[in-house]
Amino acid sequence: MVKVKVYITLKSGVLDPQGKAIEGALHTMGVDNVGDIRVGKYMEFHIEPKADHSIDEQVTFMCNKLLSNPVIEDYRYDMEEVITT
Amino acid sequence: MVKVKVYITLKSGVLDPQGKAIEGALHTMGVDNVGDIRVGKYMEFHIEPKADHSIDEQVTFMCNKLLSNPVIEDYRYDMEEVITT
Amino acid sequence: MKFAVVVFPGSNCDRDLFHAIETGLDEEVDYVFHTETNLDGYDAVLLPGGFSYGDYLRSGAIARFSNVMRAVSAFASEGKPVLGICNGFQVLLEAGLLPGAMKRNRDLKFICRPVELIVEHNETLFTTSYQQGETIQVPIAHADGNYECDAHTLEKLASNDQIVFRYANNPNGSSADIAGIVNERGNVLGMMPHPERAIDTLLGSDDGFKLFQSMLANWRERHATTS
Amino acid sequence: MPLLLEPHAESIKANQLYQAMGLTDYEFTLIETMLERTPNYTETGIFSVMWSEHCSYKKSQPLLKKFPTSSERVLQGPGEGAGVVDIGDGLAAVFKIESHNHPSAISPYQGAATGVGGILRDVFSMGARPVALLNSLRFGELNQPRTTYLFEEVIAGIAGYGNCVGVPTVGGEIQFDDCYQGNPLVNAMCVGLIHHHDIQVGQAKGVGNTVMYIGSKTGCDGIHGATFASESLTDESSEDRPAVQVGDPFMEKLLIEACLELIQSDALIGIQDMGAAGLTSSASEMASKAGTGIKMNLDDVPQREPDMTPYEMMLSESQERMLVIVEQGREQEIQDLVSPYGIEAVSIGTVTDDKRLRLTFQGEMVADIPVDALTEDAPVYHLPSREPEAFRTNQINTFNVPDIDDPNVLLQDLLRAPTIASKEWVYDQYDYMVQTNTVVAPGSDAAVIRLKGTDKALAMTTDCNSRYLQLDPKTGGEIAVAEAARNIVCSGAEPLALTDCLNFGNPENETIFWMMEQATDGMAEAAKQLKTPVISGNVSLYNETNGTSVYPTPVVGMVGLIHDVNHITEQRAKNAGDLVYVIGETELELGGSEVQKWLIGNYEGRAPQIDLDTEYQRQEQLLNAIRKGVISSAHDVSEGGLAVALAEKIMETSYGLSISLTGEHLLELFSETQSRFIVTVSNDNRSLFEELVGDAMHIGHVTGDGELTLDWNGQIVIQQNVHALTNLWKGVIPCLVTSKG
Ligand SMILES: Nc1ncnc2c1ncn2[C@@H]1O[C@H](COP(=O)(O)OP(=O)(O)O)[C@@H](O)[C@H]1O
Ligand SMILES: [Mg+2]
Repeated sequence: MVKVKVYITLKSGVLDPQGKAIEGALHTMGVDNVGDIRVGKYMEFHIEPKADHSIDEQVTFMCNKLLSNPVIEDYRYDMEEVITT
Repeated sequence: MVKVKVYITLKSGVLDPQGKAIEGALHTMGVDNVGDIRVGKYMEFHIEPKADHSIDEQVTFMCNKLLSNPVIEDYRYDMEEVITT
Repeated sequence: MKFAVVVFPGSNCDRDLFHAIETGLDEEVDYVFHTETNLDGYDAVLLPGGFSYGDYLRSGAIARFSNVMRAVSAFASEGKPVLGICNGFQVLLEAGLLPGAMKRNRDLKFICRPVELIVEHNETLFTTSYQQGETIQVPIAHADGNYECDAHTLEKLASNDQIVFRYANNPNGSSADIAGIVNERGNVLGMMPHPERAIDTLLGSDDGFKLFQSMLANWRERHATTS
Repeated sequence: MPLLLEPHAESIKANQLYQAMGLTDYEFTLIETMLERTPNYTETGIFSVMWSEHCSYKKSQPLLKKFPTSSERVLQGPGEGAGVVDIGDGLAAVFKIESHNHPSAISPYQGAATGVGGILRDVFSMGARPVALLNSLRFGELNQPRTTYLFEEVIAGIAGYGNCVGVPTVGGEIQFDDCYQGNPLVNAMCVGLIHHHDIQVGQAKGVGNTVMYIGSKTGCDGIHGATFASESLTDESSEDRPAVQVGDPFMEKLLIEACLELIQSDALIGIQDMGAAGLTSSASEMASKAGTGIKMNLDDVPQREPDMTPYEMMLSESQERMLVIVEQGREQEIQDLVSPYGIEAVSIGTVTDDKRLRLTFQGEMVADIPVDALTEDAPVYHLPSREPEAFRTNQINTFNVPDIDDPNVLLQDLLRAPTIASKEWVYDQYDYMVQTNTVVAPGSDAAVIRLKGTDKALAMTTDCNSRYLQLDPKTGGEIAVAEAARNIVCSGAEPLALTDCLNFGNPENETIFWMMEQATDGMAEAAKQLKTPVISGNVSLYNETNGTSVYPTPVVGMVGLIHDVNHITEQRAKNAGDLVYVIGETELELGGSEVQKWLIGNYEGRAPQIDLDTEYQRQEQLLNAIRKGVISSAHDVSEGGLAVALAEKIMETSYGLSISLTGEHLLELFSETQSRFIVTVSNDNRSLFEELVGDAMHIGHVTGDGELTLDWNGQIVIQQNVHALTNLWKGVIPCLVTSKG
């Protein structure tokens, strides 16, 4: 079994209202040395390898079709083997 | 300058309606080898080192006070130096 | 004229839309469940507002995979009218039946209030009963109405007269004040405001009613000529 | 095997482990006598939640008995999920209010959201379609980041849940005072609509019938939530992590539709939601009400976590779950009805005749308790009470009234007081229009929703001025009911009945319990005289942080019937030229008023007095006049007195008012004397109006100039531009929120 971690962010150039809001909040909290905040989604899941499709194929498919919206979002992912006893 | 990446996830045991809904959607899409989906937040930002507080202190402070809800969420983060030319 | 109101899991403006057609327009209307695969016999398909699947991932992202959406695409490709309101608009975007995407509102908050819309284009299947440039009052109720698309798409939308409604005072940060757009062929309209909430002056405004009347008038016209 | 890790009966007793669960030594011995043995861990947990104040009302029961609960209209009084009142045409209104104070203090978004979810289930488990939500909120002053955070998150949670399920949030109230700093109050009210023949009961009738579980799986969330809600908050409370549940409004929406379909099936015998104390309370209450028993096999309970113990399953407060009783052999029908909604119905037990709650798990009997021991026979306490000294001293009104130089400044400052300021920032985030019935949206005295297919409409409001109760709980209790009725009447509706949420501090504190007695006396009295019986309610005690208690806050939710939509009346002036009348004379009553807070920063002296006969008479006359069509607009006078009420009549309009008044002291303009209304009447209706309504004084007229002009003893003392006032009044809360305290 493989554990996959997906990171979804707004495309650079797409204005990020959430990031802006957090930056504002940080400033009112007195944090003034932080910038370029981008807020995105983080997902983890387990996937069982399959004969017909590689895990990369499958994860890419899921990300493009469902998990991210390619019009405004980018995604990346990494994975690790899970040793199941 | 340092680039920080924060990963916020629901504590284990806390209901994750998003994960549930996505899992359902994947099944209707015919993806049947994926499970245990957990959805969280992902944030990245730049931070300028400060004299008085270490970056770890500051990021921990931000995560506890603003970025995550300690009652139901856990967070972790990693960082990398950014070579500014 | 026979309307289909699609019901996705969690849809919550389906009944309002149904009411608008049944008692407002006084035309035939059915609920069509998300599992349906065929829309034969319907003259128009309406995707309701509210929420679908809780909109947990992205508004409309999950609904677009329901069976009925394949039928809706087919229906649209035959040139028949498809109207997506609020969440319905978001579903149409996610399904690629309309260009662009929705982001959180500029102020990150859900906004519910009557707003003023400008009818930018009154020669669509949905707007012929309005005056060109007319200002109408229709409520909005959404958290993700901040329309986004690349510059090229925006140009095309403008040059093809695909921008049907604009906000008089942009409430959500939407690019080019866009409140509603049609596809190139002009038979698929997506709009964030809720015309079905503006069909009765008792509730504040009936400016939305003309939209449904336009659909009916255009259908009748087509039928007069074809039959 | 987690079961083995649980302490044995002997050690529970020896080490008094039950105390950590909130049971006293006395109660534990009582349990032993009832069981004729020492309870095991699961049983102790079950007793501890069922005997918690939240479930058993063991300390408030004697007070609740005072409330009038019946009238020719009441179809279902207190006791079921929600109360039901007849509104004609074979229809009935179903409503209830409930608190989610403690969860909201710990995790405001989820606490408020699940509060909304819970009250919705109370209403649709009666078989009613939820048609409106209201919320009554109390926070500390918005001058600290923590308070602003709580405020923003609570609003977001209410919006997030209500908007998603598609039930309009049409009204409520928000009060800001320091006493709520650490212990905000979050009360949610739901109103539903039902046909008489669809009314359901939460009863486990019919020995041999099947107990089915519907909805979300059971997780470890909210374990001991009920006990938790019955304890005082301390700084450590945020460590009570598991007590916070996460809501799933999408599942709730599916549940609503599924359940409303279920009730049409005659295979359904009884239905109840799993609220506080989840599976435990729903099962034992349904059995107790029907005089039966229930036996369940916990292995069949749908579980979200691996290795859950019986203790965890029985005490879990996972949301969006229902328990239904189904005619034996017709389980499949129920499954077929709910499965299109992606919901599973699982058989987990049967109705028995032994009046016991018997639970088996992995072949073992893990609990065997008489159901009545958990419900009817739970201990009831008659707590001692003592009148606080402060009350006496307050009665002799020592408050020496200062002179004020410029009423213009005072008016502006009161409109800036968050409690009075516009709540638009709040209700803008609520979908108050979904279901397309909202005729009067948030922003007027009461919200009004029409009833499709009839000429009728329902008016609804929540009210409670806890400042008055703090000074004089009995009078304050009367006023809370009277003000709610006033708001209902102003909208053109006949008050039908009320629901109440008693938010108080620690009842073991004798002076607090005295306040509870007094407040409920006052409410009972007013409910009788104003003919608005109490049909449902909820009690939330121990609302205190580190020893400081909230003001007594018995929130009243009221629903009224508008017989003809043409009677619907709003608070804002409608036409220039209309005459302005004030109904009821004004005394100099400043105790507990907003202006007193402005003057001295706290509340003291005598609360405004109220005469319930006068109140009733004026409400009757006004309603009658509204129904005869002689009233253009009506507004009651509440926080801020006449001056603020007059300003509110023209806020957000292009109108103005030209008013002339006489009196002894300028502060009478801000006095909060009760039983007063401001109405506008067209010239043609003048004589008819004066015939119909006594105690009405003509004080001026509506103008088209957008100016509020007030002349006092022949001298202009207030001259304000309405547009400017509106902006100031609307700007307050957005500004406080963005400045993060
Ligand atoms: N939390 C809230 N949610 C929705 N509406 C609210 C809330 N708080 C206040 N309102 C609305 O703002 C208006 C003014 O409230 P309030 O001053 O309490 O009225 P009143 O004094 O007549 O009871 C009412 O229409 C009320 O419904
Ligand atoms: Mg009022």
